[in-house]
Amino acid sequence: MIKVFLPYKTRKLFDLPVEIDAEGNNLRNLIEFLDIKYPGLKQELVDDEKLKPTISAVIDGRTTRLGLIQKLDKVSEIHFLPSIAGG
Amino acid sequence: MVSKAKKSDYKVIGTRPIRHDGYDKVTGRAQYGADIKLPGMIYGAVLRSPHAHAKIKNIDISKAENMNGVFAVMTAKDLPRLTDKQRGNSEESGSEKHLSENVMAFDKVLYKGHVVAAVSANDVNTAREAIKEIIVDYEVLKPVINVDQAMDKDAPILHEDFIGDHLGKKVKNTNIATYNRYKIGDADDAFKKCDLVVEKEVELQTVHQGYIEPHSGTAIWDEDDRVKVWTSTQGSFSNRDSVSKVLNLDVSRVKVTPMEIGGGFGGKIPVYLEPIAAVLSKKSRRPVQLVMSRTDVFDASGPAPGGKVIVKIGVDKNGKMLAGYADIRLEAGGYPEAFIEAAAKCVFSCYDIPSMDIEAYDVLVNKPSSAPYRAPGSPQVAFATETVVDEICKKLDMDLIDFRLLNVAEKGTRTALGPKYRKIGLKEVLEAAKKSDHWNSKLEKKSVNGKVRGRGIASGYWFNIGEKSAVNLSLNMDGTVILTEGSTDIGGSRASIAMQAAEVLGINAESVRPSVVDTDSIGHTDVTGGSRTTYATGYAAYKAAHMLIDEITSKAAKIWDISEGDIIYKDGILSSRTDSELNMTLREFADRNPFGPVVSSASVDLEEAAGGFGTHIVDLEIDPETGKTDVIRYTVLQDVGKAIHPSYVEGQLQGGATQGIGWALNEEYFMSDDGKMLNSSYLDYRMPIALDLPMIETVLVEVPSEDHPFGVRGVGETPICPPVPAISNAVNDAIGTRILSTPIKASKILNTLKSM
Amino acid sequence: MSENNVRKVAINTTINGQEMDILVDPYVSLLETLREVVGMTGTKEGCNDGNCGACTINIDGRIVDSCLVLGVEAEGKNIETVEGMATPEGLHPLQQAFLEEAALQCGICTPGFLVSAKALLDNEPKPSEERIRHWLAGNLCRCTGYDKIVKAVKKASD
Amino acid sequence: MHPFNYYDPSTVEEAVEILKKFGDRAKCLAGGTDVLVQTRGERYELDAIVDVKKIPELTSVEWTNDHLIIGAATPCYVLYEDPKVCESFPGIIDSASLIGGIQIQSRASLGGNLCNASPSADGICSLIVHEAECVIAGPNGIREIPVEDMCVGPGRNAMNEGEFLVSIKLPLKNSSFSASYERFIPRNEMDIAVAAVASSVSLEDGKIASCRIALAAVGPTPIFAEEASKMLIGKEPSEENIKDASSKAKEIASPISDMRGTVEHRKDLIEVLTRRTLSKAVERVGV
Repeated sequence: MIKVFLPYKTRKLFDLPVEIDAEGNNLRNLIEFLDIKYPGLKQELVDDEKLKPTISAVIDGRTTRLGLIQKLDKVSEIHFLPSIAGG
Repeated sequence: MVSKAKKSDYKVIGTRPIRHDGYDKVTGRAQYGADIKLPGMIYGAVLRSPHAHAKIKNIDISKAENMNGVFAVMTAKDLPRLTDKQRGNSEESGSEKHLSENVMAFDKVLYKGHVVAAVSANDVNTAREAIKEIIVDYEVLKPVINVDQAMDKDAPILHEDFIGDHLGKKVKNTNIATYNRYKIGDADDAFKKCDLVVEKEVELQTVHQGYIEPHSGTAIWDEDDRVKVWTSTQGSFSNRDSVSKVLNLDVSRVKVTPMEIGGGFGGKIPVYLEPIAAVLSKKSRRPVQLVMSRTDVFDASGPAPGGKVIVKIGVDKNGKMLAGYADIRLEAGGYPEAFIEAAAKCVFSCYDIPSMDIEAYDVLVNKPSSAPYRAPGSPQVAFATETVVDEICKKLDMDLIDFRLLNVAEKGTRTALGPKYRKIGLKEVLEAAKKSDHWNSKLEKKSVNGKVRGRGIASGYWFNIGEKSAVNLSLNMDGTVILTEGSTDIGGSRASIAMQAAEVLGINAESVRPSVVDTDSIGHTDVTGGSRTTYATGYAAYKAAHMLIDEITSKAAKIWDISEGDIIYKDGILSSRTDSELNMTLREFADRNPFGPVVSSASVDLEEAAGGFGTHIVDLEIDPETGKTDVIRYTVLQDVGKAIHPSYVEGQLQGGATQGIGWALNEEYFMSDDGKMLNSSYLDYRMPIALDLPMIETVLVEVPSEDHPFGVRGVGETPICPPVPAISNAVNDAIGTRILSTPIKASKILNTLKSM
Repeated sequence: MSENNVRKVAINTTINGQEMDILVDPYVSLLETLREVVGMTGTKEGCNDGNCGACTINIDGRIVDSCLVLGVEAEGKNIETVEGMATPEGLHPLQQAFLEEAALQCGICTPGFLVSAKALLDNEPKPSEERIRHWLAGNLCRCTGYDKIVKAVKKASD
Repeated sequence: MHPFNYYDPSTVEEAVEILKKFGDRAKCLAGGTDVLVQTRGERYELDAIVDVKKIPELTSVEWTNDHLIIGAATPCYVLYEDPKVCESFPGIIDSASLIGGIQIQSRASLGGNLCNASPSADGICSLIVHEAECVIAGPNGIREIPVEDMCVGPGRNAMNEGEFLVSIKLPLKNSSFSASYERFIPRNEMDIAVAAVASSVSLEDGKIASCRIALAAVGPTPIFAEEASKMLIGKEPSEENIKDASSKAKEIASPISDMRGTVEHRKDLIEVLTRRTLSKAVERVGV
């Protein structure tokens, strides 16, 4: 099981706790897993089969650049965050 | 300049060679945005709205079109209407519709200076005379010019058609583009357990990046619908993407050639004039150049969000932080994006706080659409947080550095947005501050001339993004190496990137020749921003250099007819493990090599790296009769990971600190009630001059990043975060009260002194 | 707008030691004349109202903001710009010092600083830090915080 | 910008002819540090710019038995690089050496500063406290007016169409006289005065025999604070007396609030700067 932390607003929308458990061998399957558990959750994170440009997935402290095809083995926590850059 | 760097066995990294592009820049030969002159080129000018908020009812261009010397006149009718599809990554965030409306208004102007039409003519003055003949019929609306006005329930609405996102709920008729919240633990409950809770509200006026080179755009629209753009930009690829979106062309139809860039600090990421130059070129069938005036730059580019920030921190009796709360309201300007996520990420970034609750509002106001400015969002929140920290130390009578060390964020600390830090160096920075000569030299509170003095300290943070970079290398016959890259060079990055390749190749920095090339000549490279360039493009150079060595050894193996495994490549010399007779220099190899050109090409798409933390110490002197403040001593300490070229790292620290000093003391958009900036010149927008500053001492603390082979951390943005609170804290130390709104100008200080 | 027949004016001037005849509109600045007529773009425009010093040039031994001089005023004058500082023998000591001290980041203000600083050292070979800061007060730099610029000028004066 | 022609007359008479011909569509060019910015900023539209720097009297510095005559277009640096002027008129030098930066001082002139008639002008108050006279040429020949009568409103001077400023006459003073000018700006250079004061005094056996105080940026024009000045005459230059005159100056100041300063701050500054400039002037006389 992987601990998943969703943005506060997504948690509010789906009335979820701070952390939820999920599984999947890659990010796509993990999100599918969540979408089955919480129907509609996928469209908060995914846009035409890509991770939304405004969302970044941080896997054990590292922001993946691979998006949905990111493999997940021996992963303990995943955070979905708004993506940010600088000046 | 003391460098706290440990002795390293690097040969190139950590040295201070002359930057490769330096000669062109000290001789006036370097070509910046407005310096490009194309055969048959004509000039453009734009008509800007005199109103901060108005509907465009009609535009009559007939008179201008018929003037002598005028080639073409354009309005937004000449641009495609775009959808509100969200765009790429966050440097180019926002919808395509907003991107194009900000280039030229369609039905509504949202800030004074918003472009409504443009003209091309045979010379600049004719173009400027012609725009005066364009008649625009406006329906003037009441503007909102700060977050309070904009969030008022009866506020005039900037975008009738826009749908705001308030915690995921779609909301119409709002000036709050986004309301978001971030929670770690249970802050409400944690505050109840605190022995001391301190809350402060700060207010910041809008400020500008202030780069000395105004925006420009030069373009040719070829008959085969290919657009060539020459411009001064922080990202030729993001510029290409934006131009192609606004013109509704495939990216492959746009080629951007980056000119030298005369400062950006984030403000040269958006596009303003390039698409207009392109359309005018299409209509005129000539190359067209447009350049902003300084007033245009202030009125209609940048700026950095003003706004209000409330921070509340609770501690136990020993000073351990238990809870943090923040309310962040920042001005996006006419279109969304006030960097509230970054602000939320940075507000408690220096501390280990178990429970955090952060609310953030991205607020639309009738000011120019804000652009990133060096660590966007972070200085605003650092002002509030570091003020609260200073106040807690006073109340608990704790040492300002010891308190920070007690609560310092380090590897494993959970951040406000959730993920835990990897290796970071704030602890080392604070320890260096404690040992620094500045901190240990006593400050006389009164000076001979009756002025009062104060000392302040503050910390700040900025992360460094990774993203895409590409680098090509090729070996010259003389054993030197050509490096081509796509990162526009604002402050010495050609050198810092070339030095990383040189280090790997074991040759000196001068033997690697870097050039920044156009978008047809290199792989996609993201903007020079987010403190990413030396980290990410440097990483690509590191990879490409290793690939080049592989090429060299495999070809050398064939020359010597031995196995690749037998070849040793070190310090630019090839030799054989087995046969001591076999030796050749890179130059000899390049000269002998019969197996075709030796080239390599590498690209990266890096994750965000653990960022950089800084702590600043400032001494200032206040004239109690006039309120005038002078900075008399300033020290910047920062974890720079590994300084590739220490001189340019110091330069980033000094420059960032100076911008922060200007922000703290004098810089502001002084707005009229009807939303016009009244001080849109360098005379009245008071940036620091040479006479306003002491030498800026720097201490480079080197805690190598785990995310880069040489331990590079982004250094460019962090230094603008601590100055505002450091100076505000120093003012409090000098006169015994806090002034919690920027700029902390003489009139405010004098009023405060009189009211005491 | 009154009708006003404006004619270009022929002037004779010397730029970086080279005498030349040029034709200028009487209302354009010397800055625009240098950049657009003579084709020397080393002198930069930062504000066009005399508040940034990026367009600093030297006329008959005095530094001025070329945006606040008319092109026609160059008649008979001896003008020096950044392009005239280096010689076939190499860079001017100030240019060399700016490179060695990393006194430039983006470099857009550098030509103005170099021309200003040269005029200072031509008259005062050993200026104090305070004097250097005072002399350069009319030149804005947004990148460096001036620290390394002041050090470079000091270095060139040693 | 509306295109204009350039004229560079070599005599006063020629200049008057051109100015008469073009009326309010012509302006004189001295240093250009104001007129070119204003023309570009389209504060007015010109058909002719009249460069007066080629008229000898306009750029000469001449000593007569009882006056120093400064050509109206004489650049600031000519004054502060002239040891004799520095020694005799330190108050004037205070002003000449802080208008703009070095680049501006190569071009800007006290005459131009005066004609531009800005309420915050750095040169005008000093001229007022030196009892300077303006020498004005026009269609009806030469006339002279006291400098305090030159400014009639923000950016408006007392000259009629066809007239222009030829020179400024400073009466020579003996060693019992001195003056001082100080302004407040948020930066340390390159700023417009938020408030400024010039003061002059002459001392006779320990008492103030004459005194003039002038205030800048606290009214539509630079102000000759006559009442405040009179208060000190016949009095000792003591701290209290200077303080009284300073609070009087503060009363006289009638500033507005704008982007450069507030009413309150400006009034406070006038009091401080009056005190400082008076003390400095007294100190410079050196008794």
